[in-house]
Amino acid sequence: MKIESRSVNGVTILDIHGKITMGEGSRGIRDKVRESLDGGVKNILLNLGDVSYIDSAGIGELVSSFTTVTNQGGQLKLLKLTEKLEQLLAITKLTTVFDFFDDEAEAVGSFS
Amino acid sequence: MKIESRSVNGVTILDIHGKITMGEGSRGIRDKVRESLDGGVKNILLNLGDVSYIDSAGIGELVSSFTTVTNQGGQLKLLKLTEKLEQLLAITKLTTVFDFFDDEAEAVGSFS
Amino acid sequence: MGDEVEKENTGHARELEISFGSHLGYLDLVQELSDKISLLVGFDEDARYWIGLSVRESVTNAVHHGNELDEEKKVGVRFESWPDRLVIYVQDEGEGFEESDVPNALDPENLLKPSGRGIFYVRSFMDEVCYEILPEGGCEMRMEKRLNNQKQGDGNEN
Amino acid sequence: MGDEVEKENTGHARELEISFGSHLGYLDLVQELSDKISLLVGFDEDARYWIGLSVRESVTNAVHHGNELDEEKKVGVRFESWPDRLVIYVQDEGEGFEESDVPNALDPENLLKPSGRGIFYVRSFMDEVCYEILPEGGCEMRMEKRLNNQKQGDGNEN
Ligand SMILES: Nc1ncnc2c1ncn2[C@@H]1O[C@H](COP(=O)(O)OP(=O)(O)O)[C@@H](O)[C@H]1O
Ligand SMILES: Nc1ncnc2c1ncn2[C@@H]1O[C@H](COP(=O)(O)OP(=O)(O)O)[C@@H](O)[C@H]1O
Repeated sequence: MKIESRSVNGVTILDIHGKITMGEGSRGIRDKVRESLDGGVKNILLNLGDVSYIDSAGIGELVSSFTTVTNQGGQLKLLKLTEKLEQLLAITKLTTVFDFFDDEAEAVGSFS
Repeated sequence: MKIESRSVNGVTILDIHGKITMGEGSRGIRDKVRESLDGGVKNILLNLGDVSYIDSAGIGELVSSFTTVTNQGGQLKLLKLTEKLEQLLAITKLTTVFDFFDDEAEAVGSFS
Repeated sequence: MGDEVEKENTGHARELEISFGSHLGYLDLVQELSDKISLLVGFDEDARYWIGLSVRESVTNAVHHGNELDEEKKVGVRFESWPDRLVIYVQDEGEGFEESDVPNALDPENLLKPSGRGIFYVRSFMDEVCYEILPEGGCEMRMEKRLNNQKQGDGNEN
Repeated sequence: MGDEVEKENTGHARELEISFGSHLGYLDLVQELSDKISLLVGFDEDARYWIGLSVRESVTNAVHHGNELDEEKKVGVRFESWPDRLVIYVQDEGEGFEESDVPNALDPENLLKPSGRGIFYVRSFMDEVCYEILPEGGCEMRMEKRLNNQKQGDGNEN
């Protein structure tokens, strides 16, 4: 897994590449999110368009990033879910928890 | 494995695609060669440029095709060896047995 | 020469077994093996994906919870290919667990937990799942996926 | 979370074992497994190719000559990954054979034989090869490839 960070209109976008799995060191996302929060960022968008694989540990990582950000009064949203990832979120009722988007501009604009 | 047959200047070219291995039914070449001989063809060129993998059974198949054709007074030559295939032929001294070419026109022209 | 590579419809299973020291570095390998075998059985791409994920989750649990990442302890995975289904056993050397102790991943109080979804996914994607504590020690999970019933993880299983 | 997937240099082996009913349809699978494991050990592409071929030849022999394509009989392949080498064992349930009975593939009278090159290739590409008839029955081949000695099948080994 590789994470790149960029900023668009006050929203920090984390572009995540590769696998988010137990074996791949999924903690990276949580760490990067915390780093952004520490830097004063409140609005975070995880771009998952280039995620090649995710397992339940990876899903858990998204959830724990979400709660971390929410607890700090920020917002975490998701961009570009693959079909499989959306299915994994749906069957564990997480599509009701996460805001997610296909279009980056729309996602960025959605932050209040 | 898939074999296509075509004729160029009195030489029958067998274009071999895929794997020539124990598991893949390597006998196909021998059968196709015999078919050509039965049809009166004497000069056969095996185009191996699209062979993705070969094992010792496949090498054996090339050898037995060679002896079959030679015993019938014909000639069998090889076209477009991959680097690995050439190494396999070399270490079993079969590069001294087979005529082989990289260029099709040159190969076709070489038949007497 | 063995020109026949197709699986005969003889009505008995073809078996393949793999075992390795408890290390997460083997997960990709086992998942790829699962992909290859489910292809041989005849599952479509979607089914292969979910079977592979189920194997991955189960092996992760065996390595992680069962053997507690102790490389001296082995994980075994057995694939039984039948003409109409694939049965997969995942075995570890741990003490096992009570399935009834596993919290329901869909309960509101669990929805935002960072873990606890693995078995739930396996149950969603496979047709049958059960666990057994082995008399000789260790824990074995059995999961089955039927060929004519390639359900697409609709989450109605829990 | 297990963030460390690299093989530690602990000086002991990591083991992976696979076994299956004698069927040539598993050859690709075992060869791919070999590729993955030799990549983990650190072999370059060429070495991986020749190790894979050696595994393929050995498993073909185990299935074909050892178990005579009897699907009830198992072939076992064990990969022992060391920091500096890969050791592979291929086991069958056959009666074994005397290596000294195997004709030399390079003898002029064998040059045009349609078979008899498998073991020769294995010996060319691996650093050490030996066969053993097991006391409990069956035949086991052991082959070893060292990491710092990725020889490119130059045919000087026989
Ligand atoms: N092979 C196993 N051995 C022992 N306990 C297990 C095993 N597999 C699962 N468990 C138990 O079941 C729980 C739920 O597993 P799972 O749904 O995969 O979620 P997670 O692994 O994220 O906790 C685990 O936390 C563990 O307590
Ligand atoms: N696992 C085995 N069990 C019994 N005999 C074997 C085994 N492997 C090889 N042999 C014997 O050694 C011979 C040479 O094998 P090999 O060099 O691979 O060539 P081929 O398989 O083409 O005959 C075989 O013909 C067989 O008699």
